[in-house]
Amino acid sequence: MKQDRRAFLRLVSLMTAAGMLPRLAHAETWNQAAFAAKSVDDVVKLLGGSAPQQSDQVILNGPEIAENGAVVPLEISSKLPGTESIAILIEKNPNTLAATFNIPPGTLPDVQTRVKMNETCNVYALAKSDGKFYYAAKEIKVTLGGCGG
Amino acid sequence: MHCVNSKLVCTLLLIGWFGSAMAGEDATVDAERLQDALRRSFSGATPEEWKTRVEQDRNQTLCSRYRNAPPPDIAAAISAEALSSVRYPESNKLLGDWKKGEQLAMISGGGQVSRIVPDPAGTRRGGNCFACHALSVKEVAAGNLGPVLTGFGKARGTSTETVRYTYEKIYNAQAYFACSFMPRFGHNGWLTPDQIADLVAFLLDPQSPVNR
Amino acid sequence: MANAIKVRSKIEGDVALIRLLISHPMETGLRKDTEGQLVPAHFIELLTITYQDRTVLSAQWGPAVSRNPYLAFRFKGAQKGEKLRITWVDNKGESQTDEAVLE
Amino acid sequence: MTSFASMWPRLLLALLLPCLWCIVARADDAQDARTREEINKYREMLQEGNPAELSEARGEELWTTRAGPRNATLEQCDLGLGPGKLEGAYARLPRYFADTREVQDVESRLVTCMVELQGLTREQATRGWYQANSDMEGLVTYIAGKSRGASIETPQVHPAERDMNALGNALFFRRSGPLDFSCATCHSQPDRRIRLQEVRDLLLPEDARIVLTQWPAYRVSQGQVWTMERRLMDCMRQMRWPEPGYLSEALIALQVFLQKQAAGGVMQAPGIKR
Repeated sequence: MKQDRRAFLRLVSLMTAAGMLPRLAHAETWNQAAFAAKSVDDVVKLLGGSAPQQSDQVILNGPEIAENGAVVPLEISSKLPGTESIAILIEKNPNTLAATFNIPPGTLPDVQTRVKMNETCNVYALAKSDGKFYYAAKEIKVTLGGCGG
Repeated sequence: MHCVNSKLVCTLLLIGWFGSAMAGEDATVDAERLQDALRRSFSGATPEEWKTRVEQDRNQTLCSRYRNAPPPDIAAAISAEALSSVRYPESNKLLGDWKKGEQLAMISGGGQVSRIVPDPAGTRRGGNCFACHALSVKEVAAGNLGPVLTGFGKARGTSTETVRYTYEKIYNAQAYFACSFMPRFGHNGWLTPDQIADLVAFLLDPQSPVNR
Repeated sequence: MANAIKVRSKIEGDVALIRLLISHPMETGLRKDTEGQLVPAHFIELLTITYQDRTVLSAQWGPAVSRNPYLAFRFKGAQKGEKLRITWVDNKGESQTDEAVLE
Repeated sequence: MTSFASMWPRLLLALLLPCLWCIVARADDAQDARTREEINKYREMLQEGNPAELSEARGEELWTTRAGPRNATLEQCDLGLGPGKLEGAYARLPRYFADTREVQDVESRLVTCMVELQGLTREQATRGWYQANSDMEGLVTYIAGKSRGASIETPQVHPAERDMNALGNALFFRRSGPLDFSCATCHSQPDRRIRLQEVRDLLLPEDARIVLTQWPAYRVSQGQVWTMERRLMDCMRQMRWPEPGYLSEALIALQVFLQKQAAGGVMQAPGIKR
C-alpha cells in the first residue's frame, strides 16, 4: 500500500510541476461567504467554528496607533499545539475578515503582514487548534496622519 | 477714523521703505530674478490663481523679507494695521455655536489647487485647528506648532474682553503677534466672521470638549 | 510585470525566514479615483507557497490586505539552493507564479 | 475705528494672555510622549519590507532595456559622475550640466537622457510621471537606491548653482496664498508636529539630513514611491499655492537649497513613509 501511495504522490507532484493540475494545486476555493461576513461571530461560524475563547497563547503584535489606516503592520502567532490556521479580523472594516493563513506541519504559526483599517477599532488574531478557535484582540487607533492635507 | 488709518498706513510704508533699505533687499536673490522664476514655474496657474496665491500683499512681503522676525517698529505697525482691519459679525455676536466650531476645527481640506490631486467638488474649507493645536483631550492626533489650547475657556472664562481677543486672534493672528505663522483666517476671507464666532465658542464654551 | 514578486530568504539552522513583496493594487472596490469614479475591486484571493513539493503556506486574502502586500513567515526543513514557488490568483482570475532559490 | 490710545488696554491684556497658555501646555506632555512612542513603533514595523524594492527592480529593468525611436538603453546617461555612473550620483544632485547649460535634478536629467539617448519627446518622457508604477517612479527609485551609503554633497561651484541656491532660499521663506504659508511656516522650528506628523526643521542640518536622506520614499498612504518633485508639489498643494510645472525652476531650486542644508547626510533612500 505504501508503495502505491508514494508512487501516487510522485505522480501528482509531476503533474503539478507540469502545471497540468493547476486547480488541484489550489485545492481551496476562496471562502466568499466568510469574506462577506460583517461580524466576528459570523466569520468564526463561516470558518467552521463557534464561540472562540480568548487565550494568551494567541499573540497579536501591532502598534497602538497607526499613522495611516492604509498600511497597519501586524504579527500574529500562536503557541497553541497543532495550530492549523491563523486569521486576522478587523471589527469595523466593511468586511470583518481580512486574511486567513493555513499552517501546514513544519511551518511555524507566526505570520507578519499588513492590512487596511477603516477606522479605530479592535483587531482580532484568531487561531484554530485541533478544531477549536482561540483569539487575542487589541484596539488599534487609526489617526488622520500627516498634515490632513 | 480715516486720519488714524491713513497715518498708520503711511508710517508703515515709510518704515517699510526704510526698513528694507536698512536690512538690505533680500540679500539672497533680487526681486526681478525671483519674479521671473515664479512666472516660469507657475506658468500653468490661472490669472486668478496667480493673483490670490502667488502675488504677495504688503504683510506677506514684509514677513517674507524679515524671515517672520521684523524689527520692533515694523512689528508694531503690522500688528496695529492688522488689529484695525478686523471685521466683526453683523450680529455682533462673537460667541457662536461650539458644535459648528468643532466641525470647522476638524476640516483640513478645501481651497486647494492641483491638477494631479484636484479637490473633490464641494470640498468645504475649515480651520484645520488640530493641525497645530491640542484642543479636546480625546483628539490624539493634534499638532504642536501652536500652543496647547486644551482648557482654554476654563482658564480664561468668557468675559467680553476675552471673547473679543479670541475673535480677533483667529480673524487676524498678527493683530497680537506680527508675522505669526497662524493664517489670517478672517482677513484673507478663508473663514467668515460667523464661522470665526463658532470657533471662539469651541474654545471658550464650558460645554465644548476643549473645556471638558 | 517581470519582477512582480520579490522574495528575500534567510536560513538559520533548518528554519527558513521568507519575506515576500508582491506588486498588486489590492483595490477594495470602495476607493474613488481623482475623477470621483469607483475603482473596481481587484485583489489577490488565493496565495500558495510550495517548497519542493509540499505547500508551506496557503492563504486566502480579502481586499483589506494592503496594496503591494508584504508577507513574512518561517518554515522548517529548508535547504539553501532549493526552490520556493509562489503563486497567487486574484478576483479577476489573473494569476502569477514566481520561483526563488533559497539563499 | 478706536484711536490708538483706547486700544492700549486691550493690547496690554493681549500681552498677559499668551503666558497663561504655557501653564496649560505642560499637563499634556506625558500623553504626547506616549503617542510619539507608539507612532515610532508603527514606523519601525514598517521598515521591514519596503514595497519600494519593487520599484527599484522595475527601475533597473528600465535602465537596461532598449526603448524609444533610437531603441537605446539609458546605460549611457550621465547623471553628473560620467556616462552610466550610478553609484553616489543621486547624492550629488541637483548640479549644473554643461550640455544643457542648466542646473538639473535627477528627474530633469533623466528626461534629458530619454530625449537625447532614446529619442523620446519631452512629452512622452514625462507623461503620467506621477502615477503608480510609472517609468519615472521606477528609474528614480533605482538611481536613489544606488546612492545608499553615499553622503549628500551638492556642488556650489558654478554661478548657476549658487543662483539656484539663493532662489531656493528665497522661495523657502516666501509667504503667499490664502493661508499665508511658506515652507518656513512648518519647517523652520525644531520638534514641531502637524497632527502626529513631525515637520522637521529644515534649517537645522541634522533635521534636514534626516529628511533628505530618506527621499524618494514609498508612501504607504499613496501605495507608491514619491520622487522629491512629487513631494514638494504636494507640499505646495497643501500650502494652497498653485501647482508648479513638472521639472520647473522653483522645484529644482528648492532641492538645491534643501540638499545644501542636508550636506553630509548619508543616503538611505528609498525610505518608507506614512
